[in-house]
Amino acid sequence: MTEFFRWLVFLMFVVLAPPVSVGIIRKVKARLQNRIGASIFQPLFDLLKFYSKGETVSEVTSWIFRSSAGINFALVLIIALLVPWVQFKPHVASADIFLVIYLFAFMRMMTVLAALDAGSAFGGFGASREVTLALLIEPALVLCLASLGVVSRTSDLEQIFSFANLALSNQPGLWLLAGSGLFLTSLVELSRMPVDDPTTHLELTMVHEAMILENSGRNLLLVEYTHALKLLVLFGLSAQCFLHAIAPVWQLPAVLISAASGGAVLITLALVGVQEGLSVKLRWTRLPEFIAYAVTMALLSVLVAIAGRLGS
Amino acid sequence: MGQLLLLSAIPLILAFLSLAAADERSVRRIVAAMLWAQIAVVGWFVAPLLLGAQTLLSFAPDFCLDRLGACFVMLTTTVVACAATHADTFFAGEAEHGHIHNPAHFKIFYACLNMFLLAMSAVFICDNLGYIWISVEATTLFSAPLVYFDRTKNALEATWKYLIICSVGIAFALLGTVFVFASSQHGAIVQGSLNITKLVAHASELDYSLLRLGFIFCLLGYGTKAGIFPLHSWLPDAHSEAPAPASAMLSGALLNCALFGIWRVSRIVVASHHHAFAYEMVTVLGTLTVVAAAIFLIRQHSFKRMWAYSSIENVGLILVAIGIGSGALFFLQALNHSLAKVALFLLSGNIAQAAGSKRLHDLHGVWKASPPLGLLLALAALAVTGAPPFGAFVSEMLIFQSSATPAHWLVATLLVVAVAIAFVAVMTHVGRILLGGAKADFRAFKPVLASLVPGALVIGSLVMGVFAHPRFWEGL
Amino acid sequence: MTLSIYELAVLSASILAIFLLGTTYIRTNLGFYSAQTMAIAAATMLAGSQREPHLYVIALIILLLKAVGIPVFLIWIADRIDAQTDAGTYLPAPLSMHLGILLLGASYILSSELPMMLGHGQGSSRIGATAAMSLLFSGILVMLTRRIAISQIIGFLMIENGIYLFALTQTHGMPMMVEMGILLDVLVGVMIAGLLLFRIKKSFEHIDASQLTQLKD
Amino acid sequence: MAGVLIPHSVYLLWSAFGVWGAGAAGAVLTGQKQYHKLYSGVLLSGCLLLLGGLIGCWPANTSWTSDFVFFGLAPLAGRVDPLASVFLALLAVSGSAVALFSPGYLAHLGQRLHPGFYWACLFLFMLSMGQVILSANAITFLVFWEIMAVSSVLLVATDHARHSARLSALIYMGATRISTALLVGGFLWLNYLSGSWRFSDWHLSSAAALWPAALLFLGLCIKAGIWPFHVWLPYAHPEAPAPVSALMSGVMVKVALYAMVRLIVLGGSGSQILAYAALCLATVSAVWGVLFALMERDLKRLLAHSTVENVGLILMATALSVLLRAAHLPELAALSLAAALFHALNHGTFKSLLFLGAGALDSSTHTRDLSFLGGLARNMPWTMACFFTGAVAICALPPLNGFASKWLLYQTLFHTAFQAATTPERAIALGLVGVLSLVGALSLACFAKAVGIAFLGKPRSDAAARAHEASAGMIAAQALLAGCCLGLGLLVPQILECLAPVLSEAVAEPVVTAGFFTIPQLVILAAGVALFGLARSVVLRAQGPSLRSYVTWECGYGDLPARTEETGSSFSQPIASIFAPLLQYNVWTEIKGKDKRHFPEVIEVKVLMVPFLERHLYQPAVAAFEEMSKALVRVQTGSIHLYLLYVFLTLLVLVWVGVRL
Repeated sequence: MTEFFRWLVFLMFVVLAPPVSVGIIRKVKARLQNRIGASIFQPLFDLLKFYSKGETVSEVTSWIFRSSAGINFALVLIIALLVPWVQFKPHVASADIFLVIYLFAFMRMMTVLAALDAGSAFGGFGASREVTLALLIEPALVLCLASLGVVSRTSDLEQIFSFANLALSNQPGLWLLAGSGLFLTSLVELSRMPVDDPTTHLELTMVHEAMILENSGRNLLLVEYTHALKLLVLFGLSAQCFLHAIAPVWQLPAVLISAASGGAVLITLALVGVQEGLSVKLRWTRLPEFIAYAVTMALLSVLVAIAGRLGS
Repeated sequence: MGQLLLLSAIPLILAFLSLAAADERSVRRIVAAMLWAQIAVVGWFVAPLLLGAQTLLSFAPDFCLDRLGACFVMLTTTVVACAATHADTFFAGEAEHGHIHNPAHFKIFYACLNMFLLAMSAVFICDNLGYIWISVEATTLFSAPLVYFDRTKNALEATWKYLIICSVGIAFALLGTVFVFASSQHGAIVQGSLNITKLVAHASELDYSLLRLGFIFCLLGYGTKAGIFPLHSWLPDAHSEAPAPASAMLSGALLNCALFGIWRVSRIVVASHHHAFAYEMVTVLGTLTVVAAAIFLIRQHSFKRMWAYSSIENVGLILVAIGIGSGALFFLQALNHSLAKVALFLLSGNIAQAAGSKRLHDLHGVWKASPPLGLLLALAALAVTGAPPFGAFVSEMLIFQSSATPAHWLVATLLVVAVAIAFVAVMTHVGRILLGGAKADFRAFKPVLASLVPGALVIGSLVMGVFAHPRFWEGL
Repeated sequence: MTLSIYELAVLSASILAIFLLGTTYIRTNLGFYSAQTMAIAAATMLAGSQREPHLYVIALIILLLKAVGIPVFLIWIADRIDAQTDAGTYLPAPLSMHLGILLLGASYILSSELPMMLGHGQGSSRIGATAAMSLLFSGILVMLTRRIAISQIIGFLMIENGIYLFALTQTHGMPMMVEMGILLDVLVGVMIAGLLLFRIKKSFEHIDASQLTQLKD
Repeated sequence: MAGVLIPHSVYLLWSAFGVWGAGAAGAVLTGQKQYHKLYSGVLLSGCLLLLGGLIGCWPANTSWTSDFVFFGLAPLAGRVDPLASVFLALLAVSGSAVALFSPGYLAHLGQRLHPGFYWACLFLFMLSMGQVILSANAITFLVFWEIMAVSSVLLVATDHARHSARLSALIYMGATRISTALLVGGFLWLNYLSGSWRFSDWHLSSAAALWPAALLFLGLCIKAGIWPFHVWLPYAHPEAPAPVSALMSGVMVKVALYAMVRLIVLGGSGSQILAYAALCLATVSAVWGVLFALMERDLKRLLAHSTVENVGLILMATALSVLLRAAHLPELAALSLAAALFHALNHGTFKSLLFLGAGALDSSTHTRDLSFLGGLARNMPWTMACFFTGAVAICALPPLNGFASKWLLYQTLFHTAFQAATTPERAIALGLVGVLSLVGALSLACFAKAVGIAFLGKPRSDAAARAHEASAGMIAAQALLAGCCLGLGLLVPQILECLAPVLSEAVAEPVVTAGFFTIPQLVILAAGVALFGLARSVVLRAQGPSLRSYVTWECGYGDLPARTEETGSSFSQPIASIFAPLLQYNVWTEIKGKDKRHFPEVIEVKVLMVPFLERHLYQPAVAAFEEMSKALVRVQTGSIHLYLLYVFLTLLVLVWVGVRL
C-alpha cells in the first residue's frame, strides 16, 4: 500500500513541483527587492499558456530541432526517476554516478545541436558558451559524487544517499563540502545568477536563454518544463547533501526523513532565490574564476575522501 | 685442367667474337644468349657441389671450388647475364634517344664485359692467394673500360680515380699476400706456399705476427676494392658514371669478389686460432661503413650515386657477416643485395634515359608516366633496403640476430638504427621520384621489354624472402 | 758493417727512389725509375744464385719489361702529350727528398719489428726490409705530392717495386706463376693508364689530376 | 601443416586471406580499368569468409605452422585465440563496411586515383593486418607489420597529385620505419633472452625483460599514435581516401594496441615503471588529442586527433590492468583489460563510421573544411543520421557502445580509488576520474562542433548548398556501422562473456564477467523511446495550433546571410582562449584603412597555432641528421690526392690497431 502511495506522491511531486520551484525562486528574489512578485504558480500558468500558443519553426532547421526538446524531456524524466533527489523517491533502477553524468551530457548535446540547427549567431555562441562552461564544471560534478561514492564504497547514488549508509553517517564535513560543490556546479549548469541572468533580454550576455531563442509554443513548453525539472533535481541533490550533514536527522523515522528532504529542497530553492537577489551577473571572462571555487570544493571533498579513511 | 678450359671457353670466344664482329646489334644479342648458355655450363659443372653430393671440387693444382665459391660463381654469372640481356634494350633505347656511340666503343665494351666475367669467376675458383690477387687486379683492369664507355669528361675522371685508387689499394693486398707467404715459410711448409688449403692445414704453425700483418694489408687492399667506409670515395663516382648495365655488374658482382678475397684470408687466420683481432676489426669496420653510408644517403642529389651509397651500406653488412664468421650469412646477404641492386641499376638506367637526367631534382611522377616501371622501382627499392617480404630482410635479420649478443650489443644497435635511417632516406628519395605529376618530356618507351629482367630479379628476391628455409644454406 | 753486394744493390734501389723524389722533370724521374728497377733486377740475379734458379728468368724479364719497356712507353706518351715537368707539387721537391731520407731511417727502425728470415745466407734481412719499406714510402710520397697524372703512374710503379723487393728479401722467392701474373697485371695497368692519359689530355687540355674534382657530393 | 587436426573453420580463415591475395594480384594486372564494384565484392566476400571462420573456430585455441613458407629465422606460423578473434572481427566488420562504401566513393575520385594500385594496396593492407593479428612468432609479425606499413603509406599517397598527400606519406613512412626499428630491437633482445622467436616462449615477467619491454612499448606507441609520437597521425590519416583512413584509424591503430596487449600484458610484464610511464603518456595524449581536435578546421584532421585521444584512453586502461595485476587486484585488472579491449572494438566501429561519413561529405561537396560546409542535414539526411549516431557513440552517451566501454574504465578507476593499498595510488585513480570526465566533456564539445557546424545551420558555400546525398552503397556502409554501434551498446554482457578467456589468461585466474556491466542499457533506451513518444504524441499533436515555418530570429534585421552564422573556429574560441598557453593559440588581427581607429575598411583575423612538438622536437631532430650528413659529405671533395691520403691513413690506423689488439 505505501509503495503505491509513495509512487503517487512522487509522480504528483514530479509533475507539479518544477514550475512551482521556479516560482518560489522568483518569489523570494522579488521579496528581497521589496516587490510582491508574481505568485509561485505563475510559471505553471506560463506552461499552460505555451500549450495553446502557435509555434514558429525556422525553415533552416532539420529534424534535430524539432526532436531535441522531446529527447531532453525523456532524458530528464529518466534522471529524475534514477537520482535520489528526494528521500521518498521509489527505487526504479540502479542510479550509477557515471550513467547520470552522461545522461546530463546527452541532454547538453541535444540542446547544443538544437541551438546550432537554426543557424543563428545567438544560438551559435550560446552553444559554444554552454559547452565551455560544461567542460569546466563536469570534473567538479563528477569528483563531488565520486568522493562520496569512494567513502561509501559503491557507485550507486541511491545507496550513497540512503540514510542506511553507515560509512558516511559520521562524515558531516564531507557532506558539506560535496553539497556546496554540487550547489555551485548546479548554479553554473542551470546558468543561474552569477553565471547568466535568466531574466536578461540582451542576447549577447545570455548562455542558456540564447540556445532556446528559436523555441516557441509547445516546443518551448517542453524545454521550460525540462529545465525546471533539471533545476529541481540538481538543487534537490545538493539539498540532500546538506540534509545528510545534520547528524540528528539520521535518527529520525523514515516518514519524517522524507518530509525533511522535501523541506530541504524548498529551503535550498529559497537559498537560490536569496543568492540571486544579492549577487550580480559576472562577466564572461571572469567566469572561470568563479568556477574555480566549485572545482576547489570538489578537490577538497576528494582530499577528505582519500585522506578521510586514514582518520577513521 | 680440362674443366678450367671448359669454364672459360664461352667468355673467351665471345671476347674475340665481339672484337672481330662488324655489326654490334648482332653481337649484343649473341653475347646475351651465350651468357645464358654459360650459366648452364657453370650450373652443370657446379651441380654436385650445390646439391650436397660433394663438398670440394679440385680440378687443377691451386684451383679448387668449395660450395661457397660455387654459389658465388653462379651468382656472378647470372648477374653478368642479366646485365648483358638488359644492355641490349638499354643501348637500343640509347640509340633512340640520340646518344649515338660509334661501333668501336661497343666492341671494347663487350670484349671487356666477357673478360670481366672471366676474371670474376677466376677469383672464386683460385685456391692460391697469389692467383686471387691477380684475378682481382684483372677485374679492375677489365672494368675500367666499362666505366669509361660513355666517353664523357665525368666518365673519364671517374675511370681515372677508379683505376688509380683501386690499383694502389690492391698493391697493398699484394703486400699482404707477401706477408702471408713469408709467415708460411717460418712454419712447417719449408718452401712456403700460397695454396690456401695447405695454409689452412698448417695454420697453427704459421708465424703469428707476419700472418696478422698479412691479414691487415689484405683487408685494406680488398677493402678498398669493396668500398669500405674510409676507402670508398671512388665507388660513387665509378658506379654513377658507368652505363646502367656496367654499374649493375660493378655493384652486383665485383663487390662480392673483393669481399671473397677478405673471406679467404680470414679463413686462414681463423684456422690459426688467433682470429679474435681479425673478427673484431672486420665487424667494427663493417658497422662503421653501414653507419656512414646511412648518413651519406640522407642528402643525395644524383639517382645512381644514391644506389652506389646503398651498395656501400650492404658491403658494410656483408663485412659484419664476415666478422661473425659465417659463410652462409656472407653469401645470403651478397645474393640478396645483388638481386635487388642489379634490378635497381637497370631500372634507374631506363628512368634516367627516359627522363633525360640523373639528378633527383628533375625526376618526379614516374608512377604517373609509366606505372609498370614505377611499381618495379618501388619493389626493387623495398628489396634493397631490407623490407620484409624480400630476401634482404631475412639476411639482415640473421646478421642482427647473430650480432645481438652482450659482447656486440652496440654493433647490433648501430646496425638496426643505420638500416632504419637508410630505409627512410632511400624511400624518401624514391617517394619523390615516384609520386607527383608526370614530367612533360618523359619520353615513352617499351615498358614491357625493359622491365623484363628487373622484374625477374625482383621476383627472385621475393622468392628468396618467402621460401628462405635454413636447410638451403646449412652447409655453406 | 760490411754490406754484401746483394744488400748494396737493394740499398741503391731505395737511394735511387729517394733521388727521384728530388726532381719534377718527367724524363729524369723515368730515368731514375729505370735505374732503380735495374738495381732490383741485379739484386734478383744475386739472390737467384743462392736460391731457386727461376729467379734468373724473373730478373731478366724485370730488366726487359719494367726497367726498359715501361719507361720508354711512358716517355713516348710524355712526348705525345708534351708533359715536360710536373705542374707543381703539394710539397716542394727538395723537402720531399729530405722527408724520404727521414722515412729511410724510420724504416730501418721499423724493420726490426719484422721477424727475422730463417737461415738466410745473404747477411741480415734487416737491410732488405729497410730498403723495401723506404721504397714503399717513397712511392706513397710521390703519389700524394705530385699533381700530374703521369707522376701518379710513376708513384704506383715505385710502390709495385717496393712490394716486389719485400717479396724478394722477406721470402725465399714467390712462385713463378704468381710473379708472372703480377708482372702482366702491372704492365696492362700501365698501358690502360697511358691510354687514359691521352684521353685526359684530349678532353681536359691538361693532365693535372688535382683539377679533376667535378665528381663530388 | 603439422599433423595436428586443423578444424575446418580455420580453412575458412585461410580462404579469406587467399581471396584477398588473389584480389591484390588481379588488381595489379587490370591496371587502369575501373573495376571498383568487382573488387568491392571480392573484399566483402573475404570479410564474410573471415567472419565465418572466426565464428566457426571461436572457442578453440588452434595454431598452425607452414612447412614451405619460411622467413629465414622462423616459419610463417599463426594462432587463433579469443584475443586475436576479437580484433579480427573488428577487421572483418570494418572491411565489409569499407567494401560497401568504396564503389560510390571511388567513382568520385575519378582520374586522380590509379585503380589497380589502389585496390592492390588495399587488399595487401587488409591481408597484412589480419596476418599480424594472427602471427604466432616475431618474424611473421615483423614481415606483415612492415607490409602493412608500406601498403598503408602507398594508400596515403593515392591522390599524390597533391603536395600535402606526398608530404604526409613520407612523414608517415618515416614514423612507421622508426617504430619498426624499435620493435626489431626489442624482438632481438627478447630472442636473445629466451632463445626462440615464438611469442608463447617469451616471458616478460623477469627483471631483465624490462628494457626489451620498454623498446617494444615505445615502438608500439609510435605506431598507435600516443602523445609525443602522435605527430604523424594527423598528417597521414586525413590525406588517405576515406575508406582507407577509416581502416587506418579504426583498425590499424588497434593492431598496434593488440600487439601491446599480446606482448606486454599477456607476456606477464610486471614492471611498475613501464606501466606508470604508459599511464602518464596515455593521460597526456587523451587530453592533448581532444584539445587539438577541437581546434581543427579540417573534418578529417579533427577525427584523426580524436583517434589520438581514444588511443590514449585504451592505453590508459591497458596500463591500469598491468598496475592492478602487479598490485594483486586480479578482478579489477580483468575489468580494466575488458575496458581496454571493448573500447578498442568500439572505437574501431564508430571511428570508421565517422571517417566514412566525412568521406561521403567530401565526395559530394569536394571539401573537408568546416568553414565551407553547413546545412547538409537537409540534402544529406541519411549521412547526417549515421554521422550523428557516430558522434553520440564517440562522446560516450548512454544508449550506445561508447558509453559502455568508458563506463567500464570509470568503474575500474572508481573501484581502484578505494581498493588500492597506498594513498597515492588511490589519489591518482580518483584524479584520473576527474581527467577522464574533462576529456569526456571536451570530446562532447568537439563532436557537437563537428556535427553542428558541418550538418546543421545554413550552408556556408554553394558547394554545400548543392550537395547531393551519398549513393546507396555508401549509406548502407554507414548504416551497417551505426547498427554495430547500437548492437554493441546493447549486448555488452554477452561481449564481455566472449572476452572472459582472454581476461583469465591475462590475470592467471578464472574471471566471471557477469558482474562487470550492470547498466540496463536496453531498459534506458526503451524508457527513453517511450517517454519521447509520449512527449511527441501528447504535446506536439499535428492538428494543434498553427505550425508556421519562418525565417530564423535575427532581431528584426531580415534574413541574415550564412556569414553571420557560428563557424568552427569561433565555436572553439572560448575553449582555446582558456587553454591558450598549452595550444600556443593566438589570434592575429590586422585592420586596414586610412583612418584605422574610426573607419576600418578591412579587418583581417587569423588564428595562429605554433605546432609546439614539431617546432621544438621533431624539426630540430631532422635538421640534426641533415647537418650530420652535410658534415660527412664534405669528406667527398673529389680530389684524388685526398682519397689516396684516406687510404694511407686508414692503413696506418689499421696496422697500429691490429698490432695492439
